Amino acid sequence: MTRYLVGKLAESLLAIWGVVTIVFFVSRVLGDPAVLLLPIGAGQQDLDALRASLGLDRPILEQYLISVLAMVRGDFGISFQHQRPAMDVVLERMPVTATLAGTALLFGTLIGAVAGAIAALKRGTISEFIVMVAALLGQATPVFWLGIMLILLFSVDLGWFPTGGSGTIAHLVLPGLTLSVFVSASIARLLRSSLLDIMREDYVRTARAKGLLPRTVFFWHIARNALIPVITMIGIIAGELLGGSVVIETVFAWPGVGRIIMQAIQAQDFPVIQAGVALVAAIFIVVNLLVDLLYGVLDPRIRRR
Amino acid sequence: MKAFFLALLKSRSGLFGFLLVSVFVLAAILAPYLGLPVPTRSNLLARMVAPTWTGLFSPGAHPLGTDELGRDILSRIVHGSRITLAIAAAAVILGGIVGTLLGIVAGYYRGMVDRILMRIVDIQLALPLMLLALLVVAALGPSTRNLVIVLALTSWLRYARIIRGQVLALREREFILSAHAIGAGTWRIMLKHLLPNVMTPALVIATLELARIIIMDAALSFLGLGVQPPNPSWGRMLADGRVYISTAWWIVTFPGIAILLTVLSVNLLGDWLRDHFDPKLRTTR
Amino acid sequence: MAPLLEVRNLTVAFDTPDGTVHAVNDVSYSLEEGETLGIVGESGSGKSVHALSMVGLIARPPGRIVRGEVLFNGRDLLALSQRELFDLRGKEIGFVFQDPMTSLNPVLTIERQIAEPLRRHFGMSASQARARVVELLELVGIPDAARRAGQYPHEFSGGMRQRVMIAIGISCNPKLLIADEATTALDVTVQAQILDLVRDLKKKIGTTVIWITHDMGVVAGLADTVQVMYGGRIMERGPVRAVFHDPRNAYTWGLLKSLPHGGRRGVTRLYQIPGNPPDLTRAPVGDPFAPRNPFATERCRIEMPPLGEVEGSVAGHKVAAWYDLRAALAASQVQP
Amino acid sequence: MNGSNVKPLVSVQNLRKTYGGEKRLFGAPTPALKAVNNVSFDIAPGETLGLVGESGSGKSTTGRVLLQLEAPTGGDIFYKGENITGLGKAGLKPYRRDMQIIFQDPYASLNPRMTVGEFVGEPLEVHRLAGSAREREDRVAALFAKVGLDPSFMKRYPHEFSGGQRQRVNIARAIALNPAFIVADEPITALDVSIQAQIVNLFQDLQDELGLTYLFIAHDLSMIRYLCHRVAVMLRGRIVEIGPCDAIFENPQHPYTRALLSAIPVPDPDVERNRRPLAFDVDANLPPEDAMLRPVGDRHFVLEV
Repeated sequence: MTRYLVGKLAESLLAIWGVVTIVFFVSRVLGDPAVLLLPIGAGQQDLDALRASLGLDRPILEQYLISVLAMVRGDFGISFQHQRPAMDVVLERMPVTATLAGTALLFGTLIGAVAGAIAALKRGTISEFIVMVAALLGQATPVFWLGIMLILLFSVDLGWFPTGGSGTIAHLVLPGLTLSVFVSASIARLLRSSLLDIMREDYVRTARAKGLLPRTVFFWHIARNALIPVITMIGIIAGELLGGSVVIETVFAWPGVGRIIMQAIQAQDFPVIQAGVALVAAIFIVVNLLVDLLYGVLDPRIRRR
Repeated sequence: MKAFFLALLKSRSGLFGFLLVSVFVLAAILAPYLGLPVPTRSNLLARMVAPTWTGLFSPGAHPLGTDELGRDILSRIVHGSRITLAIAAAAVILGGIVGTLLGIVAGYYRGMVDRILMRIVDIQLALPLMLLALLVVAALGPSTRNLVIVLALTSWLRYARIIRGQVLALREREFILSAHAIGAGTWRIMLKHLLPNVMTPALVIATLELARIIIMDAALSFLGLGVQPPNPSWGRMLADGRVYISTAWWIVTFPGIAILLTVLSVNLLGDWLRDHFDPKLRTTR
Repeated sequence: MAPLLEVRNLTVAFDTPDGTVHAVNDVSYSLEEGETLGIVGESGSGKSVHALSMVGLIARPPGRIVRGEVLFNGRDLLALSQRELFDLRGKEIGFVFQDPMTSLNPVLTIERQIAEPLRRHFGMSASQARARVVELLELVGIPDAARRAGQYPHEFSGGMRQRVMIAIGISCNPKLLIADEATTALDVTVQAQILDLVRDLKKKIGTTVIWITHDMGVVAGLADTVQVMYGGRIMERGPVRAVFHDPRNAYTWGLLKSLPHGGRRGVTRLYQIPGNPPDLTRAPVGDPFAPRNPFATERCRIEMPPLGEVEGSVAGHKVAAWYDLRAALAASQVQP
Repeated sequence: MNGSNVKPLVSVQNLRKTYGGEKRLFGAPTPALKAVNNVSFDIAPGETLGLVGESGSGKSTTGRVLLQLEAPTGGDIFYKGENITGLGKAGLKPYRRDMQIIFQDPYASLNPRMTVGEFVGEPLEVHRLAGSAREREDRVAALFAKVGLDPSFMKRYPHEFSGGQRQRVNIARAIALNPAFIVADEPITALDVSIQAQIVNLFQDLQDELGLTYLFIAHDLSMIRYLCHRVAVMLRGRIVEIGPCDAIFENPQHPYTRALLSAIPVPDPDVERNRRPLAFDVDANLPPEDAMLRPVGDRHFVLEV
């Protein structure tokens, strides 16, 4: 188990390094920040001076090495826009994003799990049909459009919730609901098919042949084993929620990491882009490490490795 | 082929998906011949006209209303689908070819090739797809070609991973060993024995990816990084219409429904293909 | 005394996309207490399906019990409520399945899996159950039982897992133990050990056993009565010596004849049953073996022969055949 | 090691195949499994050598390594006295015409996306043995007839065939190149009992007609006794006893061979009731690494205990 974890950890560090590298080179293609920072009409001399002070005049590989070494120390540079350490700018927005993603993940998973279980257990009934149609619609609906529709209904027409911003529970309801729909649709569909697969396993027949009651068979023999792919899925969804926060935060004017990354891309604020993407990737990787740990708890075959 | 349609007829949801997809594809192809108003022509006298179903076939009718510049929404949706579907299809095919070939190569050769490829997949997976797409579009600029490249970039790894897994299982199958035993060359084994046996999973992934890519394409244009105006695109229509949400609900509502229906029908078709041809793919995402 | 189990006209079908599969057709037999019944048949003979369907272990749909009665201790199992079936399974009828690799839950300890029926049916406490689990593991010949009880299936070899399956099957001292291809997935030496164990257990606890297999050799050593199935029907049935030494159905005869029996090539040539296994999606008309049977009569193709007592053999030897195999063999050049 | 004066057709010397044991990036190397450990035998032209053993004894691996479908870890493989070890794909190609294999699983051994006619004709295509498509078709039809299949089946796909018919297709493909030697890897194990005799008889007829040499791998000792001239018994990657069929069955020397023989169920109640299987604990009786085969009779060798 320890070796398994050490291996996973090493893979994760490699992945973070890879992400940082991608982001570094991609953002260098974006444009020359020095041009953006200077007022219009500034001379070539000013431009060169600014480049030199930002370290942008050095060879690209050298810049890369310098910034990777700095990143290892947690230093992502000073934001061009905010004139503060880029990581600070991103980190202070993190709680807002995490609240939204966490809420959606929690409620979405709960609703999705219940719906998926109902669909699998009530095969061929109207309940399964309703769940599956709802889940199909939920998966086919673009989150940003769903957000707009909810605003139209609950904010514009009914006036129950604010159209945007953050701070109170009321602000959280609409964006949280929007993302939960997406989460629960995915979970419901996956859990249903995973449950149906496990129900066909030989050991479930063994359990039934022992005369166990259906609920024992379901919870101990079917659900426990069916959860394994679902947990992987939750890890993936967590990543999609963080990455996808750009869109939903735009819709609800939610001042989170996604918005700050989006603004940084528009302003070509490299340090913030790098810090933001690295942070999101790191969180995603940590979530997936947790998923791997949970695997070990659920499946003794992995525990032994 | 005949068996395919017979099986399709037996599945209500699969058939529904197939028919709906056909309608959308036909509408997209035939858009210029449907007698719709020119999608880019604004008419300031008919700004934000509400949908009206009376006189549906009269020349000035706007069954789904008009937008803030007086452009016909139905026409914009139909013409928008041309670009959206073309981009999505191109991305799916590009990502599918690259991913499938890499998956076959990695699964067949294993060893170093495989390890390197899977590391790249892992690294890319650590970066949420939406962020990756944003970054790359922002870097390369939002042209149609770049959009296709970016979307294919978010898609290839799904093919690569699943196809690689399939090939790893296939290469232990005895007919592959048998091909080695008769002295068949690498190319023959890859093209005649492996490729035909991964075409079905690749097709299933392609269909499910198509749905995901349509949504991502819409999200990118919603953020202003998609197809550039004046060309109509569904995401862009949503972004522009948002401003008028309290006065003209139809501007944002109908493009969204168009996306929803397209994605839904593609998903239904994809689910059916998967359940029919490759049920094992159900829990591998 | 009434038999422990009496199956009457059991007919089971599966509705598949390729059509209705007629898996079990009009199967009737009875089983006395303490008897060991060996059911022999190939894949698709209906041997497993009929046993699983008796206690509601086939998936419905696609499975469907068309008609029949299964009297167990005088109660019709097919008429029981779900709840009554749950109370019966594992307690009065125990099961051992084919593949010990997939028939045990990979994520639960061996102890838990054996204890489950004990706690369910006898309401044992955790510590009572634990004591009984260790006892059962020792009974089925697993050394170091107390420690191994806490392990998981992947830590056991194939043979050991099958011993665990048997421990589960006999945990509640069932009246009937049904073993479905229980040694098929095992190596011959391990199979021999498991068969030894079963013979041993029968002496110790005297359970009635239905042993389902495709291996004539396994049945020869284990069963009192053997029942040969083909195409969802019983072809022949009787005391094991009568059936092996004096088969009266062409299928039974062919099966026995096609085995090498220690013969050498060049000296003997294996008898081969011509043709291929039956297509079960066709509605059963006549004797399912008729198309492959060189001795089949016109009547065999049209009408299924009833299972009747064999003339000139021991009591209980029954065969379904319109032809007289002994006469047919005598008339042909084939060595009987 | 067959001791006769006939020059062997196929010969392997000190063949070894080890799985695992690779160095990993983190932690200890993966555990090594010696699937085939120092195996040597000869097969004379026209002879059938039976190879028996339990699952995991390395008998199938021996067959595959012999044909170099998997690269041997050590040892040499001779065909007609020529060392063909490690020749590579191109170097082996001419030998592929002479040495073929038939597999156990009739479902996994046919390509589901090829018609059986294409599948049987493929070796002819690979070795450019039939000029025109027409000529190839005629030869495939002849092969079909030879293995007892109706040539009109050529255009069909594997899923339309039963297990026995599929195995006939495999045999047709294997003999398409007129090989001298065939490895038959448990070719009847997965078949229905009523079909096994058909396939065994076909093997026998083909040997008589074409003068084939077989390495017949099986775990069913009664069939081995029926079909083979000599038998080799494998245990955990090693040959523990090898000799003429009669010697092995009448006069088994190694305790494992005796246990194996005593374990075969005999379809005769009178014999079977009185049979007492001999116990043999494999794990407690692993052959010592440096044990050698010693002669105990005419061409009969036993691994010293």
